[in-house]
Amino acid sequence: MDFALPPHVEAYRDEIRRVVAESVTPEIIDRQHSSGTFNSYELNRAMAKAGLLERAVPGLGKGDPIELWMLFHELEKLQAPYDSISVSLMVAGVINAVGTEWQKEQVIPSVLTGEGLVCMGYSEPDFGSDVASIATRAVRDGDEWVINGAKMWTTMAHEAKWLILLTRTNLEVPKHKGLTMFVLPMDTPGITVEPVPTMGTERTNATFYDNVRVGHEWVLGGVDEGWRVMGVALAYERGVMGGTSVAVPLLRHFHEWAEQVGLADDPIARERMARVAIDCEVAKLLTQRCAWIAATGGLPGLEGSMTKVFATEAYQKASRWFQQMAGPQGLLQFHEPGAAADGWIEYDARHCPVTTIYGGTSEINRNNIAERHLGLPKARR
Amino acid sequence: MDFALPPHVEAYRDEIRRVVAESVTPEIIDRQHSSGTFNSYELNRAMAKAGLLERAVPGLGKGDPIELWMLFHELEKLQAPYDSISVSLMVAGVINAVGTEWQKEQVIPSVLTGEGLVCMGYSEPDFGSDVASIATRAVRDGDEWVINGAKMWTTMAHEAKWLILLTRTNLEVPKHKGLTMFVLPMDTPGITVEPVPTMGTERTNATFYDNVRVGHEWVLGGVDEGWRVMGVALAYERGVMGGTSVAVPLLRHFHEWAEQVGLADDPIARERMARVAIDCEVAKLLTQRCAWIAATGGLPGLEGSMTKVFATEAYQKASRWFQQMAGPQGLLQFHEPGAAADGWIEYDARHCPVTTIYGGTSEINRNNIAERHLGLPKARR
Amino acid sequence: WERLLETGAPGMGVAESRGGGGASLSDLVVVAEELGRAIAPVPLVEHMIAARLFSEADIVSGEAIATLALHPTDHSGMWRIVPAGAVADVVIGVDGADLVAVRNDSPGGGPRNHAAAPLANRNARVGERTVLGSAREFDHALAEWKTVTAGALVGIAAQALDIAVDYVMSRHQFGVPIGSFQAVQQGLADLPIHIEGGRLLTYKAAWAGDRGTPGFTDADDCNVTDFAALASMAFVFVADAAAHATDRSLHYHGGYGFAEEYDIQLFYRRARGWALVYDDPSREAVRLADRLFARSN
Amino acid sequence: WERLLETGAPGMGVAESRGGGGASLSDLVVVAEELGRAIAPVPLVEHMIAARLFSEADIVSGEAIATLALHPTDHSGMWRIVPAGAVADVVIGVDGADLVAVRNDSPGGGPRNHAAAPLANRNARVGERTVLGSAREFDHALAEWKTVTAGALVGIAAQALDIAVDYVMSRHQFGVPIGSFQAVQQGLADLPIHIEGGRLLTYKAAWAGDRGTPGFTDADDCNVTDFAALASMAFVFVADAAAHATDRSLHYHGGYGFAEEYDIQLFYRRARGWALVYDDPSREAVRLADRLFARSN
Repeated sequence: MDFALPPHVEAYRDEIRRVVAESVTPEIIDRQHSSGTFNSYELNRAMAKAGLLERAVPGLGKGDPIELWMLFHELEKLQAPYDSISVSLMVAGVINAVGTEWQKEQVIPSVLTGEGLVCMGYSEPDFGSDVASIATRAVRDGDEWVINGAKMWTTMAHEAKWLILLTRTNLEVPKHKGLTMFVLPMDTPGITVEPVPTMGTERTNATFYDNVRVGHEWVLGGVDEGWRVMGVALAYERGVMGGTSVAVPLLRHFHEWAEQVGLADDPIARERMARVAIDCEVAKLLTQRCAWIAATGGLPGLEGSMTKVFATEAYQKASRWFQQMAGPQGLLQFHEPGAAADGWIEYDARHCPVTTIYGGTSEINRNNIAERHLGLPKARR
Repeated sequence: MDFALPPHVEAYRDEIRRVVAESVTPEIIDRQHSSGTFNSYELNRAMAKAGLLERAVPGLGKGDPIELWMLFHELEKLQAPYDSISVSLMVAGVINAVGTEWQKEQVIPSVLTGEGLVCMGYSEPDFGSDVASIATRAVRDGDEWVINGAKMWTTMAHEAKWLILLTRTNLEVPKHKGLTMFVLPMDTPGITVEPVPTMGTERTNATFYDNVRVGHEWVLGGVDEGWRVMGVALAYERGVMGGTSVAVPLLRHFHEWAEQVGLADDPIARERMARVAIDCEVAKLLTQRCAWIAATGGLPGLEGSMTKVFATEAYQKASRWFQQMAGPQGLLQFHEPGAAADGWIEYDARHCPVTTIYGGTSEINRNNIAERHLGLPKARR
Repeated sequence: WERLLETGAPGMGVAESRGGGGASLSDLVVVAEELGRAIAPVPLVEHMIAARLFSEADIVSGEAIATLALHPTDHSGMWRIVPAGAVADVVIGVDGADLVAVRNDSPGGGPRNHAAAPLANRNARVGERTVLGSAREFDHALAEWKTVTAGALVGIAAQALDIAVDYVMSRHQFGVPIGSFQAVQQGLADLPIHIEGGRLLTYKAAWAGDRGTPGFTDADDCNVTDFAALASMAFVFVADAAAHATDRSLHYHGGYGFAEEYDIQLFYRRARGWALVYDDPSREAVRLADRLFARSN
Repeated sequence: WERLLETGAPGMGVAESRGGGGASLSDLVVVAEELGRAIAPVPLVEHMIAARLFSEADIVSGEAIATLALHPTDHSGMWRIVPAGAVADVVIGVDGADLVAVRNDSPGGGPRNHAAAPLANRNARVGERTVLGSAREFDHALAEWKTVTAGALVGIAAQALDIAVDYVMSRHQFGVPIGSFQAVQQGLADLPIHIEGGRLLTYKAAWAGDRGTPGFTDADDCNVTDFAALASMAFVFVADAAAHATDRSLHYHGGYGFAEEYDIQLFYRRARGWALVYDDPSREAVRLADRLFARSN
């Protein structure tokens, strides 16, 4: 097994670092946290201009899938506001995989400019982990569909140009066989967006669909094929599209601050920093494995579940350790005098819990691993 | 809440210490580990002679139930071989609670001499956690019962004078309603005992019942009442009858050894010793609570489950920490030159895993707590 | 705070001879647990203990708010990150070799923080200063603070568990309450063990404090009745238990746990904030080791 | 051991020019994983690495058993608790400032121990002594040992998981396989994550060792390619993973896990024994910190 980066990936990485250094200012990071909108058009456009984005759409074939991993690994380490461009590129990949040529023409170039962001409407107020039971209805009316319902956790709906929307189209079949995915413009009449502030700073939304009419050409991946389309999206999401390197900047922040305040020589702190470094390395390797699988044509769904569970729980452990070791200073928020790591330690303590929820809870991922990897019977939940 | 010991309990404790100091020699402890039989008649007789045992039968009313807790807390801290006398006293308590006068006369005085030990036959090769499904049959034949079947984990069957045996007597009713408990002499014809050596040194047994005939007078607590009888026994067992102070001598051994070899000043070792000390204190308080409940006439079943889960898992954590910190020396067994704490660290690493199995696995106890204490629905296991 | 004034809670822990309610430390722990259950954003824990140290009439009545600086002043005479520092009229703490009470203007605000608590830095050398004793005399107050804070954290944890149980019973997924899934049940089943164990430990610490006689620190024999050691034990154990309980309760809320309209995220944040304003439980455990296990060097 | 001789495994890691198999460290890791799966009581890990250091013909062929003393001699010139010390003809280790190979009579037995492994103390100053270099040159062999041991521990953990899955599928309680209970499933689901993550980490350490060029130790950027650091990481992570996997597998066996007739208890004991014969993973983590994070004092 060769763990060395190929030269073209190293060059790609250096290019990412250059673009981030030029486009992500401290003001942009502050704006992200004050607005709750984890997106920077400055960064998106700069990446688009440098040609980084088109190489990072999964399956598009413009770049090595390893580059996709490298992109989000680097953006995350540098704490660039990458969340919405990540989702957008992932959806572009799904559209590339299952969409029509017309859909590809509509959406993919728009995403690749860095301007046309995409948001996801899967979960509903009553259906989170049990997404197969969602109730938002799409009813055919000639060449059109009429959609009614409500979605929850539609992050970036207030900025996005596009939406992918999971709907129920067939009541006659088992739940997960009656779902259809749509991709549609967010400015379609009948969609309203209400903000949902969260303790992790990030703003998300509830979205409502009131007689939203879209043409049949916006059906993504076929009628009643929504479950399969979501599977493709989840395999991308849990693998290499970010979220698995998030403990790295936390370690860096803690380490630098601990050096400043003289805590870095404490043996308990040293043991914990080393253990976090190990976890970061393992999370990186598990992510890299997903990229390798994708690079050889596979869909790393199960490996992505394993990576997500490990990386997010390791991040939570690191956050708990570091906030505790920072003591009172670990309570102070961004830019408050005396705040540990200028507030990053406090921020991560508020942010980290959500990571074992979104994109599939740890329990759901463990169920997947138990059933599909270990071959245990479907859980008597 | 008054955490001070009443004077009569302090006096009782001092008496226990005196008896143990006089009767438990290093040779006896060595014999326990070389033979795998965790019993000392020398200790049992000395306790009987000092009048300690009759005060320690739950519900017998000769002593404050607090004394019962104190007895096993002290015996366990002193690492006296108390396992079989504990089971025997517990069963004496069950017989006192649900047995006939004749049964009490047969068994209790025998136990109180320290000679008449009792073993328990609940589990079977195919039924452990699911003890309600046991298959050993007892069939009525006039004034007698004929018992056929096999039991597993019948610890002390090779030494015991008495046996309590859970059997199936009714196939027409739901599983747990068709069980009957017997108490019977181990020398009843038809019982055979086969040793089962374990990694924790302690010897246990498989026992076989081949047309064992006993009179109806040996039915304990009524026909088809076996589930209720077992509930009484479990409430005693999980509460105050030992097993919850086992990390205390481990901490003492590690601490003393760490002082000798210069490890006791290591901050990581100090943090862990302090955390183990806290866990020991909490385990003691949870146990003491069970004793208080018993002292006021209650049956601390649920509280016993909580105590057992906490104390045994804390013990396992302590054992893992201390064996790891002892490094290579934590691998050496009793009396080997250089062995950490003369081998106790290694012994506990082999012994501790069984503690979250016997007397109800941690999973079963957590189910109890979830259903009966938190009021959650019967688990969809 | 106004409603608390009417109850007499601010001065309840002060001796009756000094105009207070004559309540024991054990009583304060019970009050603190209720406070924690309500995650009440009032500086009652600090005030109740401060009032026992410095029983001026307006403090006993609660008209003036008093608090404790949990750490000594820095080189510039400032107490850093004082709980209730943003609102207190009087701060009691260690400045050099002395235990002092300083009365000066409260800043009214302080740094934004995890628990949205009224923390602030306070100057120990400006305003009306009363020397209460030597710095070492603060140790007892600090043990009282750890004990009563442990009580408050037990309350946070217990309420977070109740909220979790309500939520998992009402939230349905896959056609059943999520509280019927064994994965959820097993995760929740640990919480009452830690909460009830932590409560007993806190009660025992308060009992030792009320008793007022020297106790044992013989951990090798599981014989610990020393107030400072028990207070430290309670702080470490309950701080971790409350952090864990609120983390699990938040987690079983799924996405809703993060929405600001749900209270559980406040429990999560205050469980951390009310403990860490003093220190890392691990560091406290190392200090506890110094009390339980003599150092050989 | 005799059967291993035929396969050439003992000298497989020795350069072909010195009569060996020319295998890379990565190859040795693969062999070690199989060894761990079989919890084979043969001193192959130590021998394979010792043979790379001291390639005398009878060692390369495996006719003489060589091993590594993982810690320097004590004041009396004894290597304590040497793995395979009870059976080895040659011991390689640090004695004072030197890295030496010592050939003397193996004691044939040693202290009873957790893993029932052939541990023994060995004298570094009796018998035929060859100085191989300075003490520092042992560091590379030690990193090789950590890496290959991590491979063996991955094997133990992976096999323990397979055994657990088989057991929970065949063992029925409450009328169903216990593997259908979510509590069991969630507990087992962590194991493959740690095993596969640990395997990747071990492979990366071996890759770094085979590469032989200096690497990075920049943990702040998650850029670690230094052999010694990766070997240390693999040892810490996999030692804990194997301890946990064997503990869970044992636990899900219920009482049967403890019965000596079931193999799982051997996996439990060897997972601990094969790692701790070197040291506590926590202490190794502190040493790793010295490599990753410069000390400021």
